[in-house]
Amino acid sequence: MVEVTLWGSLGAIAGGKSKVEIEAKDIRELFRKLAEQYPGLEPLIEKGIAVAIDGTIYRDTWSKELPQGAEIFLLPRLAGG
Amino acid sequence: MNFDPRYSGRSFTSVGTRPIRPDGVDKVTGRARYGADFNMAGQLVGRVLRSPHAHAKIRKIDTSKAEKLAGVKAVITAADLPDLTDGDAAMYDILDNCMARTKALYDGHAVAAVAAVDARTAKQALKLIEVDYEVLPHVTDVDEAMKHTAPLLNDAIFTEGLEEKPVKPSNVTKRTQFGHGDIHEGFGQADFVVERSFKTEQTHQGYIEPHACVANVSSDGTADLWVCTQGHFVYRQHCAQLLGMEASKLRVTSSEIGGGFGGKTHVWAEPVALALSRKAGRPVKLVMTRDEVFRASGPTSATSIDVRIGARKDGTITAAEATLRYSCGPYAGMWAEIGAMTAFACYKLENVKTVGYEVLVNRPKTAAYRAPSAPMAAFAVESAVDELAKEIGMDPVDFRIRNAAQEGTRSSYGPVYGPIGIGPTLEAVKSHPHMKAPLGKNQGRGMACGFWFNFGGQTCTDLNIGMDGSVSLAVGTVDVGGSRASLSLVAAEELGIAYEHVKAVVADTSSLGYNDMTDGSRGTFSSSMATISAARNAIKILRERAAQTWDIPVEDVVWEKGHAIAKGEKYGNLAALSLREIAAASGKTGGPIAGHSELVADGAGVSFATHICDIEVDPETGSTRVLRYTVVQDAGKAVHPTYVEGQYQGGAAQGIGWALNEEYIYGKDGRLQNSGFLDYRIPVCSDLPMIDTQILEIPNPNHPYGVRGVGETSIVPPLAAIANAVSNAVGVRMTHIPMSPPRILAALEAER
Amino acid sequence: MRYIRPLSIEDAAGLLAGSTGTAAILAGGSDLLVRMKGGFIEPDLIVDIKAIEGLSEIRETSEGFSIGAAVPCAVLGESKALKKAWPGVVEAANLIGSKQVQGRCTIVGNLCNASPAADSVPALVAAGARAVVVGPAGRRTIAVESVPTGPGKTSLAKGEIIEAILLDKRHPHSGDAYLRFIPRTEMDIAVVSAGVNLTLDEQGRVKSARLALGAVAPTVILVEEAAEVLNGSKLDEATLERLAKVCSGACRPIDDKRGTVEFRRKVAGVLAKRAAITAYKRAGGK
Amino acid sequence: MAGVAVSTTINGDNFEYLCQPDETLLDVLRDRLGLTGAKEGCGTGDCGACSIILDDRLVCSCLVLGAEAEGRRVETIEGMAHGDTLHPLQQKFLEHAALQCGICTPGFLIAAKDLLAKNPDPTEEEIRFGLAGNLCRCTGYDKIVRAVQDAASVMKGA
Repeated sequence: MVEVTLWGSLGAIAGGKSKVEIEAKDIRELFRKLAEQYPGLEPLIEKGIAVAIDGTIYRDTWSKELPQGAEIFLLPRLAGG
Repeated sequence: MNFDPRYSGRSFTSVGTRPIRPDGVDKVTGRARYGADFNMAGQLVGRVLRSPHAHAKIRKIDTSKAEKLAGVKAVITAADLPDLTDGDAAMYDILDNCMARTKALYDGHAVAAVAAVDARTAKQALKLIEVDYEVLPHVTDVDEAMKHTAPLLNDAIFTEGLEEKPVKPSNVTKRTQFGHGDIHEGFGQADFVVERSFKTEQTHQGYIEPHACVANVSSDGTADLWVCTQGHFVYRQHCAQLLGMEASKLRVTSSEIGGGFGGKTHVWAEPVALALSRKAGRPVKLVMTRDEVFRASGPTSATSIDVRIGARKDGTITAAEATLRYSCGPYAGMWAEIGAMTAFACYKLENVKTVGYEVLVNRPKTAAYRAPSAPMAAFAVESAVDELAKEIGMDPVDFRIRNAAQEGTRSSYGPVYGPIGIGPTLEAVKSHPHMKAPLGKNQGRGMACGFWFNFGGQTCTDLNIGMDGSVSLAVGTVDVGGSRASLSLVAAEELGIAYEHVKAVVADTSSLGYNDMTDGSRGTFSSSMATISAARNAIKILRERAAQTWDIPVEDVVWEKGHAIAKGEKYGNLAALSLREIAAASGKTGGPIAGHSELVADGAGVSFATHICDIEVDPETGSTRVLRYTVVQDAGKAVHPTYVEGQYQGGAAQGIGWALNEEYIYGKDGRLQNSGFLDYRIPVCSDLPMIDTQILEIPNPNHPYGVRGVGETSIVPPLAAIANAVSNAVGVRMTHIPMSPPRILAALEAER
Repeated sequence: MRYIRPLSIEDAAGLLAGSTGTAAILAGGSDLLVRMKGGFIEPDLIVDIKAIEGLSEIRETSEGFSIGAAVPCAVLGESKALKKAWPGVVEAANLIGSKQVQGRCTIVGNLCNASPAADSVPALVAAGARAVVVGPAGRRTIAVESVPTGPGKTSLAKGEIIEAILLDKRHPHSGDAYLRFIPRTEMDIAVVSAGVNLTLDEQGRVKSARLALGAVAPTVILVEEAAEVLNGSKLDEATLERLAKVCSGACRPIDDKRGTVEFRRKVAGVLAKRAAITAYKRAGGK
Repeated sequence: MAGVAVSTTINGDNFEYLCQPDETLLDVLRDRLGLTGAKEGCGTGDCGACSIILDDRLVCSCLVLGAEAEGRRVETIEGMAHGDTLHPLQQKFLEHAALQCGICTPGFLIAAKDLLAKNPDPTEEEIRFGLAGNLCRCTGYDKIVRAVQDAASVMKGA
């Protein structure tokens, strides 16, 4: 079980929660379960969400494991110059 | 992925040296080929007709007269680029931006295009196209556009991110919020509070090379596109999707690129060129004029930002709040959101809240510009931080050091930081001789900090070892400022050979797997990771071939300094085999030797910089002069330090231009008044001093060499650093960027 | 469209007089080609005057200087005699555009383009320069300030062409100066500008003065009251303050992409002061 | 529209071409003669990327008509190196990394060559003002100025 923090706008879609508990071993599973539990999040996940694991931002590595006790933070996927 | 990206703390032979770049000679002799330097036999000239109105309904377009003009081979409108985006809103916006469908949404919006035998005929044909416009009221100012009375750009837009779904449409596409703690409580603890509102005007990336491409669509449905772009794979995806092609049928070759800074990250004219070529059955070259570049490509957001920061007498910030409104052009964006994330990223804050509003205006579609959205937010925040330090009576550097984020700090945008460089850049600035240099009359010194995330992303690299032992490295990230040199250094380092034996090229989309574009400071970070991985895969084969030659187990062969070495006493009689020797024998040992890598280079380390600048102000005219400028920034590891310095200096120069003179100026009619380099004033050589740099190297734990991105952060602090310097020079707090002489003089007069 | 390179000024004037469509004179081309590029003008005839004998020369005569219409501004800067006699005119001419533009642009082109912000014009007006006009009716000499009549408009008739600019021989104790305000250090069009030309008496008092302002009205303006303020003075503080006030007051500026009304008014006064001080020093005043 | 026949010298070689009366020399060089070293950054003389030397004068080739080159001498970036020996300015631009994207580089090299021909020992300020007609958006000019300073000292020594 990992605790996932959602950024403001995402929290609103997940029923006003800023933190959710999910049983997931990697980013892929996290996204799948989030979409199951909060269908409103699915289009956003499709569009792209980044996951910060202990401060390091992952945009595409869905195979990245979620270590127990790690801080998991969902962020919008950003544009750069 | 077996590749281990973790930082290993190794020492380097090639990395950190400063060799001449592999594409250098072509660039100093005029032989390098950029977007407009390529031609095909039978090629036509493409030209685009653009709306002169800021906002207008397109009732009808009559192209019949243009079509009849001798020499015209194709005329297209939105009807020739049907909507194939299948509900993908972002792609639809790109399509509509390439060619207006029902409404022209800004001065310069493309409405039709022609392909003709020469430029003169194409120009004449444009004049023969009759567009029946119904001119609509327009709005170009970000604050005006938020008002309930403002003309609506798109009545299907209802603000997202509000607690209750709004009942009326609005120009605000989205509200976003970040932060933690309780700001009310935080402000309650504050002894001093600074509250101010700021505005920044819209700027353009200002690359010297206009957008240019040559498109050639064949009747068999395949196509070639030669184009200047920051991401040819992304351009291929966009173009293929918009034209209904299979991606693999479209080969995109990236030319040398004459600057991008974010402005060449999504398509503008390329789908139009392809559609023209498809219709005409001939190659079409489409090159934007400078006027078109300013009116219809690029710009960054104009912004309006409110900041409030509170601190205790001891200099601890207790609460920080910002509301950020960013213009997006006529299409939804996430620019305020990024501004809201970056605004307070430099600081350790218990109570912080930022709110962003994305605002539609009748201006060109906002594109990324070097650390997009961060410089404006930093301008507002760092100005207020300076003012707060002054009110408390603390030195601005000490005040920032006291509140700087560090490893373990929860960032204002959410996650907790790993090892970061804000503290070290501030310490370096504190002890820098620049801070102690004397100042004269009407001169002031300012400093400011900046943050940028840095990206990684999908990356793919091929490393092929020739029979002569030389190495060709094919990368898929466009080289915008010397990355082929950096990546050659990395390949040489990993293989243990000389830099001169490596030749890096940027491969076209048919020769290499998908790569994300060169954005988010990812070019060297990501492609070096893929290059290291590819080299290690090649080394594995080299070891196998040596083992085969010696007829010993591969486990007993190690790779050191460019040689296979048989490890262990029993192999004492086996002389080391060089890469060259193994390569020469490769035909007989199993064929060509190569290493490939396809990976997602995630874990780009966040980046911080602190800048110092000295400014002189002429109090009688409001004229400013930058006397001295110093950049201190964390690079993680500088692979080619000269090009790292170049990124620092270039970003600072762009920031100086933004701070002092650059701005989009719209008339009451909604038309852009300064669509050229004469009145869109980017810094010239005589405007600037030398720009000193100090590279700090705080290794990124998620890269084998510790590399972080370096390209973008340097544009973040200058706006605030200069505003702080002006304030210290003549005692006025400038809240409107650019701080052009009329604005400074007006502020001075108001003080008097 | 035709491109013709006549060999005499009479031929050039004749071509212009006889043209039926839009005709344009090409000397340096730094305005003409920009306007052609932007589609603001599509000439049917381009008359390149650079092959006309004498037009690319600066001649020093007993009366002063004659600067041919095709002399690039860079050449003005290379003429030691001209620079010594009329440093303000030369520095104004050498501020137009970049080094690249300097190699092409001409003061006659700058004058005939009739921009109120033209750099060389306030200096020429202050210097009392005259223009030699050749046309179907022959040759006439007119004051340069009578050439531009409004933005982009001149008093020249169809078929008329300026052959040369005349500058007087310098009286002793004379000096001129030109200053402009631009946001950057180079490459901008003047937001405000001031040209000053002074002659002093033996005691170092201003005997005669001419002051012209640019970019503050539809044409470059000669500020007569400024001369009145300066005459008889040694440019003391009070005179300079009055000068600034008079010059600010003489402005009829507009708000545009380069500056505001308030800014132009205020800075016109500042530049007038500063240019007057330089001209005064050049004239030998202390 | 009648074409204009032009006979000119480019980088020491004789060229003859036919161009339109309103065609710029830049377009002639790039589109008719295949000399694409000069770049069009603006077409209005504001960026200097198309710099060439015309009869010993530095000019923007976008502000010269192709027809005007008749009987004159044109020098472009393509003629700057002697065979495979780079001009000292070219060499120093490489060594100092005075280019990032490189689009402005041909114009800077031509302008710097003209500057040093007229002033072999320029101060930093003279270099900065001398090159103010050439825009660079990548480097902040620092390394360009240093490269020109270094080339000037090498050329003086030669």
